[in-house]
Amino acid sequence: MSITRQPALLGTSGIIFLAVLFAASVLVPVLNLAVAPDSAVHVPTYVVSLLGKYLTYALLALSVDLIWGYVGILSLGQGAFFALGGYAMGMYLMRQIGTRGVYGDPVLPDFMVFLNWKELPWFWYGFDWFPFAALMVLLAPGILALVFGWFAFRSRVTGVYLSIITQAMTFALLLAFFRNDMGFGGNNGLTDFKDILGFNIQADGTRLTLFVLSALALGLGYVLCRFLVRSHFGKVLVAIRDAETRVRFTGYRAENYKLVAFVVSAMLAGIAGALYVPQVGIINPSEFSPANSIEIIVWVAVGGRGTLVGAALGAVLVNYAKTYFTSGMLAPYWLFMLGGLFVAVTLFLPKGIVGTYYDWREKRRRHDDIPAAPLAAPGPAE
Amino acid sequence: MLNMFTHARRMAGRALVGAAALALAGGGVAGAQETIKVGVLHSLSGTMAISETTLKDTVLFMVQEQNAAGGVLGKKLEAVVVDPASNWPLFAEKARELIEKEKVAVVFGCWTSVSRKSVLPVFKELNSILFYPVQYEGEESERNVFYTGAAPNQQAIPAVDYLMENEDVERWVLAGTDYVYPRTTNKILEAYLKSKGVKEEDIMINYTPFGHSDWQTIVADIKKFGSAGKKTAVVSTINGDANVPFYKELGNQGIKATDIPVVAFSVGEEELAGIDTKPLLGHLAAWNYFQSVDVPENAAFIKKWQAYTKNDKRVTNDPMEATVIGFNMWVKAVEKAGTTDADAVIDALIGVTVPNLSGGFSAMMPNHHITKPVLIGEIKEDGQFDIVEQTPGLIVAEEWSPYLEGSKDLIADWRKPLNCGNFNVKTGKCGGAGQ
Amino acid sequence: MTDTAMLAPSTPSEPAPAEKKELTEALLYLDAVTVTFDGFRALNALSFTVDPGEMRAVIGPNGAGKTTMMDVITGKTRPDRGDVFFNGGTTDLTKLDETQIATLGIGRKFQKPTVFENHTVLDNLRLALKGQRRALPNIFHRESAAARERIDEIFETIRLTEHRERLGGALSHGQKQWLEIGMLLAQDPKLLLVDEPVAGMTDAETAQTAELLREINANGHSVVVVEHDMTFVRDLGVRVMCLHEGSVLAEGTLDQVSANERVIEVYLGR
Amino acid sequence: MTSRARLFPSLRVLCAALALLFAAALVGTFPGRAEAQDISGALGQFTSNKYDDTEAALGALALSGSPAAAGIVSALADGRLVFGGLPPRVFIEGEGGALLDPLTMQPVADAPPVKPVRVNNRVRRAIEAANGALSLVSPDAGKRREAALAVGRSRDEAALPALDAALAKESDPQVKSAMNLARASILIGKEGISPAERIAAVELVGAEGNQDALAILRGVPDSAAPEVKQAAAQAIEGIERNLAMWGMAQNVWYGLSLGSVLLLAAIGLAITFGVMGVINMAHGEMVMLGAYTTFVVQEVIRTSYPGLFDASLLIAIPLAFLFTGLIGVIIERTVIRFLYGRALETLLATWGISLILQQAIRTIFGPTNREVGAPSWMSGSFEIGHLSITSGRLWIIVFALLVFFALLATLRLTRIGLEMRAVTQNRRMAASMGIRTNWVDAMTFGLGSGIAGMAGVALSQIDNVSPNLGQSYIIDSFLVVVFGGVGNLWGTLVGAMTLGVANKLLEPYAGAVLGKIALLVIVILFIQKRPRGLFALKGRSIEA
Repeated sequence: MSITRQPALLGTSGIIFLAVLFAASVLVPVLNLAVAPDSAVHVPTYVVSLLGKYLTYALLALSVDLIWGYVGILSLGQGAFFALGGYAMGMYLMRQIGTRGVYGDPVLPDFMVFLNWKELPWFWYGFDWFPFAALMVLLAPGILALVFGWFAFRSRVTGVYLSIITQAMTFALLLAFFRNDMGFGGNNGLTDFKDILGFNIQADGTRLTLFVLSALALGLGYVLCRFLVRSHFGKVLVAIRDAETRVRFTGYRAENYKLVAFVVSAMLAGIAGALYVPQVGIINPSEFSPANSIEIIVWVAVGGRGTLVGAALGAVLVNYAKTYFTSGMLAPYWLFMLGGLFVAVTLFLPKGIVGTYYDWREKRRRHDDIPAAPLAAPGPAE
Repeated sequence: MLNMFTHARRMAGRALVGAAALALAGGGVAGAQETIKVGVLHSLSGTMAISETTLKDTVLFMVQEQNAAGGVLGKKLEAVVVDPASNWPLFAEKARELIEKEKVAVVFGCWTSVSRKSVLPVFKELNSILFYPVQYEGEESERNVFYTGAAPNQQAIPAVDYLMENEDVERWVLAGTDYVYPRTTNKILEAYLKSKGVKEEDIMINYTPFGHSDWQTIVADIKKFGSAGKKTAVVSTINGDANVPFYKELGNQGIKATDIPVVAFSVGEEELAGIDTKPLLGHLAAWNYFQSVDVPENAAFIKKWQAYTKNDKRVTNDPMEATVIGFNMWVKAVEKAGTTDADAVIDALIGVTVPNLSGGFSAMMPNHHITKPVLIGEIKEDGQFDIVEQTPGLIVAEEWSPYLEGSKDLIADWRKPLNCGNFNVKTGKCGGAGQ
Repeated sequence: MTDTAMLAPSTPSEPAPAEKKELTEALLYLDAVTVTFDGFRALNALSFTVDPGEMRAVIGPNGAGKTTMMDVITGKTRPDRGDVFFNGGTTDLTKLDETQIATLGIGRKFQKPTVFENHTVLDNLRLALKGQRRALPNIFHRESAAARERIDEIFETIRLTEHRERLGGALSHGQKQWLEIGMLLAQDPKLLLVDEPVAGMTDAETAQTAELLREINANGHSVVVVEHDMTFVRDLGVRVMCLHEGSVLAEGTLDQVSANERVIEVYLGR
Repeated sequence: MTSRARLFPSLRVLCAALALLFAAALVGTFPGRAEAQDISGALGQFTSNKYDDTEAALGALALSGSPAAAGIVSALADGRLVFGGLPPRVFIEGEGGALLDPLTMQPVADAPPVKPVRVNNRVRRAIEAANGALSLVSPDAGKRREAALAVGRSRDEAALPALDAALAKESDPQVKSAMNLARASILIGKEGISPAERIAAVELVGAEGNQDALAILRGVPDSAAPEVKQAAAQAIEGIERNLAMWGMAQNVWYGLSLGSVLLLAAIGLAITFGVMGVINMAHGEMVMLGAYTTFVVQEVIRTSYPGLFDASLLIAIPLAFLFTGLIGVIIERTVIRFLYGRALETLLATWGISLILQQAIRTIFGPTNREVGAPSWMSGSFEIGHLSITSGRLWIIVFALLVFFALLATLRLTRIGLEMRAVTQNRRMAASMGIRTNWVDAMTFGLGSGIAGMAGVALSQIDNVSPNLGQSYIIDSFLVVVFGGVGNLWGTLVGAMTLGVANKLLEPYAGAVLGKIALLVIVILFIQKRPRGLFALKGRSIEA
């Protein structure tokens, strides 16, 4: 695996990745603003917000890869952290609407008004102040991950058991957020945002800024993950993934290492969610649905588990395919393709696109070496 | 299903081009304008496909009919179908794609309120037109949206009146799925019932999650609630998927319509097609259209529809009628305005009147909602409805319910000079409470 | 977080006066340890002690409880009954978990060699090397010169210097065994528990391993070796203990033990 | 009184009929033998096809005592009463659509085009009432009893004399008690009767101890004497206490029934996931396929062999097992077998498969729900004490347990079962002993899928038959298996039942949603305590 082999902080693939990101965050704005709309290379605004969405997904995938690829924690609840971050941002954006809601209530969001809520629930306080909301974007997922992980890892819930209870967690949250009594807008979620930090959320400028911010967040997120997995800490993580008992007998508190990774990953997911919401303009409980979380796993698997770059790549590819196939007459068939893709990848590219490429490169570099053992995570048998 | 593909194939070429044009380098303008593009934004996969697919077919059918009749403004119509896959953010994305990339003149789409809420900002920003064909909770009137489904006062309240007068109901169970439409409708009904002197303890409100499948406890509670000596009825705003297990449980626990009638607002011919209706005999539904409406217009429509779908069992339902009305209104408005330009059409639409399928006419009112008759039907063995009551006249939609605290002072009028969707008659200002 | 806690010696339950001397002198002290799995008695009132600096070989038929014994000592399995004390009775191992016991200075090599397959040999040793074990500090941990030297020494000892850049998973079976022993050394434990170190080794390798262990023991580490290979045990030339049905059958020099009737009967065979 | 009359509009009919019966009873003759009055007027009213007129006509019919009345009423009940022609006349539609004269029941010549007389709930109630009235004197004891109960529910004083008359003639003890009860129910609300009489009535009704009794007892007028009120209050209190206990039992029953559904959904997974370690996300779709098999079977039966409908499920069960089993084998051979030892990757592949299967069904059968009917022996409900048990649910519980023990037996007793356990415990060893492990794998996965298919047959009775059917069960199924302990069938049984009952005991207090959430949290916490589930397999710790 490259993880233990790359000498520099960024491997070649990492550098390419960041370069592409940078290029995109420069070119897209230019092509959107400076180029005439009828020109062939013009990037229309909807493509900008589309790309922005992909980038947040990529960051989300990155967060999954950190714990799945390097610690072997297959979280089927990552969507929950993403959604929590999203809701934190959404609540801020709701408060920014102010009197521009259809009922013109200065404080209460519309959905509270027509459900005859009299005053703002306590947990909405402070969200009109951006720094607080931003803090919540990190804390809400972070604390959930901390509590959940502390219980789960301390009592050594591993493998598929962990996956199932993470799924139960996100499912419980799904049900909770669907309840209108919860005060998060129920099924309609939070929507009809007006502006963010005073900028009109629909203005092209804002969209581009959000796009660039997403690119930046993805870049930084990548560097952070790289740094983590290459540190001594990261080596322990991989060690835990491959032989947890060995790690314990070597004197490491595996649960603490897992916990740190889990919380960091949750926060990354939260940031992704926070950037996602203003770009798609809505956050609703379906983001918590277990199916979403599974799909994230698939992105990572497609791109290549345990390669970071692959995760991001997979997220963008799968979602582009989704956009592509859900239009026109292919629409009725796109689920076949998506499903087929998953099967094909697990069968023929078990290490994903990037992972396979690394293996191929390894083979060429070192003939004497047998390829590294597959990254099989612990199954229910153990 | 299949015919849908055969039909879709006609536009396969363009659709593919369109899809390819999304290739990020491309970006790009959709080609020649000798056709007028009509966007179709209904889920073809995921949980909502169950209801929305029919509406997609309906629009394709109407487009074909219109083209056969010579198109609009001498141009052929071209339907552009996308699949938002029951995924709300995807709705917004696809709406943007239709308007910005495909340059459609109008979009017919959405079923759930959340999907509508999700696309709203897009339509406002890009100033395009959405026709929304499903009965909904009201509390909304947007310049770019035309609501051809029923507002609560065009469905719920007449149904309750019918039960009071004809079934002498004194005790009410308001059972709904926990989302905005049932919540709002039940709030309105609760206020309405109380205004009619129904006592607090004679109203039972119950909410269940989406796709709730185990109804044993709740149905038993309803049974108990109904055995208090007063005639009891259930007003059901239960959402599509949960209905089948609900009615099956009613049947199992032997609750007959003669004991405790259930009147539903989201159960139509399509839904009944999936249920064994024998146990449901006599339970009611309130709509603005039933397939069993016995007028020549309807008969003709059903005939053409079944011919189009090559399926003589294929049912029609209320949202279909709403779609048809909306489509015809749009065509008429475009011809009136002589252009497909959004602003012109939006202005032209108000006041447009087209025949509905229940033998009358529906008009687009200044609040962007339409006038409708209200029909009450009892379920028959064959899964059709026996229309037991029809409001004599047409009912105008109350987009802002007078029974809700927040909206009792609001009105919508998109004509000049008011040109406002939430005008507050108290403060005389546009924009809700407007401090 | 718990590191500080684990260093504080937990007070042992007051043992009987008769044993006291033995207890306080012993590095490892097991008394009447019993472990049962759904009725099956893996350990049956097992009692023995290991003195500081001692090397002890443990033999016995399969299912005699050798591995279970190690599980109990290393905190992987909790005994149903009995005491397990470390450091002259100062620490009650039954109250600690694997990590704490490992940090106390008990290293274990598994029957099936377990090294970190996706790490280089070098990284395997780095991870094992005695030092910072806490999560957050290790994010910014830098390797000291001293550490590098120590690792080089170990490489010398375990004869894997030229393999340092290879993946652990790429090593041969025997090399893995040595790497694992090397990792034990890196932990610098007071007591090494070595489970079947020469399984699947050539005679040459076996001899080298015996050599290696004696060396380790010479440097003041106590060692407990579980092994079937009699020649190997003979090479070690240390006190031998034979387990049978979860308790000690015989103890003494290899000759004494292998002369024991019962041992011959249940284990060596005639 | 007035309010009650408004309550039961159809009572106008009932009272009329009863009054007449009373009159008849006095002269000792029965309407049947009385001179049949002219009912042509009543018949005429039917032709206006307005609900009010229809109801009035019913009243007139019941009064007329014409021998034809009963026939006409029942014809109306099942939609065989038709009208047409100029001037409009009423006919009864006989066998093969032949139009009969309602009076003579003779086929009429020159039959005009006709359409049925429309019926709504109100008219239906009127029909029931009329039938009730007509059958208070019916020769069939069952009918008389029904009628008595109907009268009792109506609690209409006008019915008293007729009731007394009928009582005087009644011989059958059951019917007698029913009539007495009816009489008491009426007396309780009647003005101006002696407290003693009323108290007696209260006690009689109170003894019933069910919901209806409660409703009746609450009807004691405020004018009643204090001691009466007190007696009623006591009775009510007693009944409520009693019912509360039964309510608890009822909830447990609901829980078991929900548990059996969970068990059905999960048991197949207990094989594919629990035994084989495949994280089978397509499991739900196997259930869905089973349900669709049932649909297809019923379609065939409806079109070709209507007589077999009641047997449709019995036919569907083996077919569903074989079909989904086959699909399972195909999936195992083409995908799963390449993924053994990569448990978490099976999750991805099977997830893909589930998407494909869903969309395939959507393409073939359309996205809308499909109708699966309930055979007669599965519909309706009955009472044990105050416990109401719906036969459909009962059968599902029975079926679930049957499947469970059948599976248990298969694994314990049959050769294939032995081989399955051998392979899952030690593949290489099994292989070396000449077991065709590939074949066994395929069979095991097929078995698991097949069972899921059978579950689908049962679930088609209580849930949507739609492409999304599987999705709604997959999460619960995994929870059940994990909660019970992977690889342990008994664990799955206990797990399913525990979760089911817990859910139903929570629901009344927390409500459906919060109850479910609470349950999920409980399971999560439980897994912390026992990371390997309820029935964890202990053993000498092996190296991970």
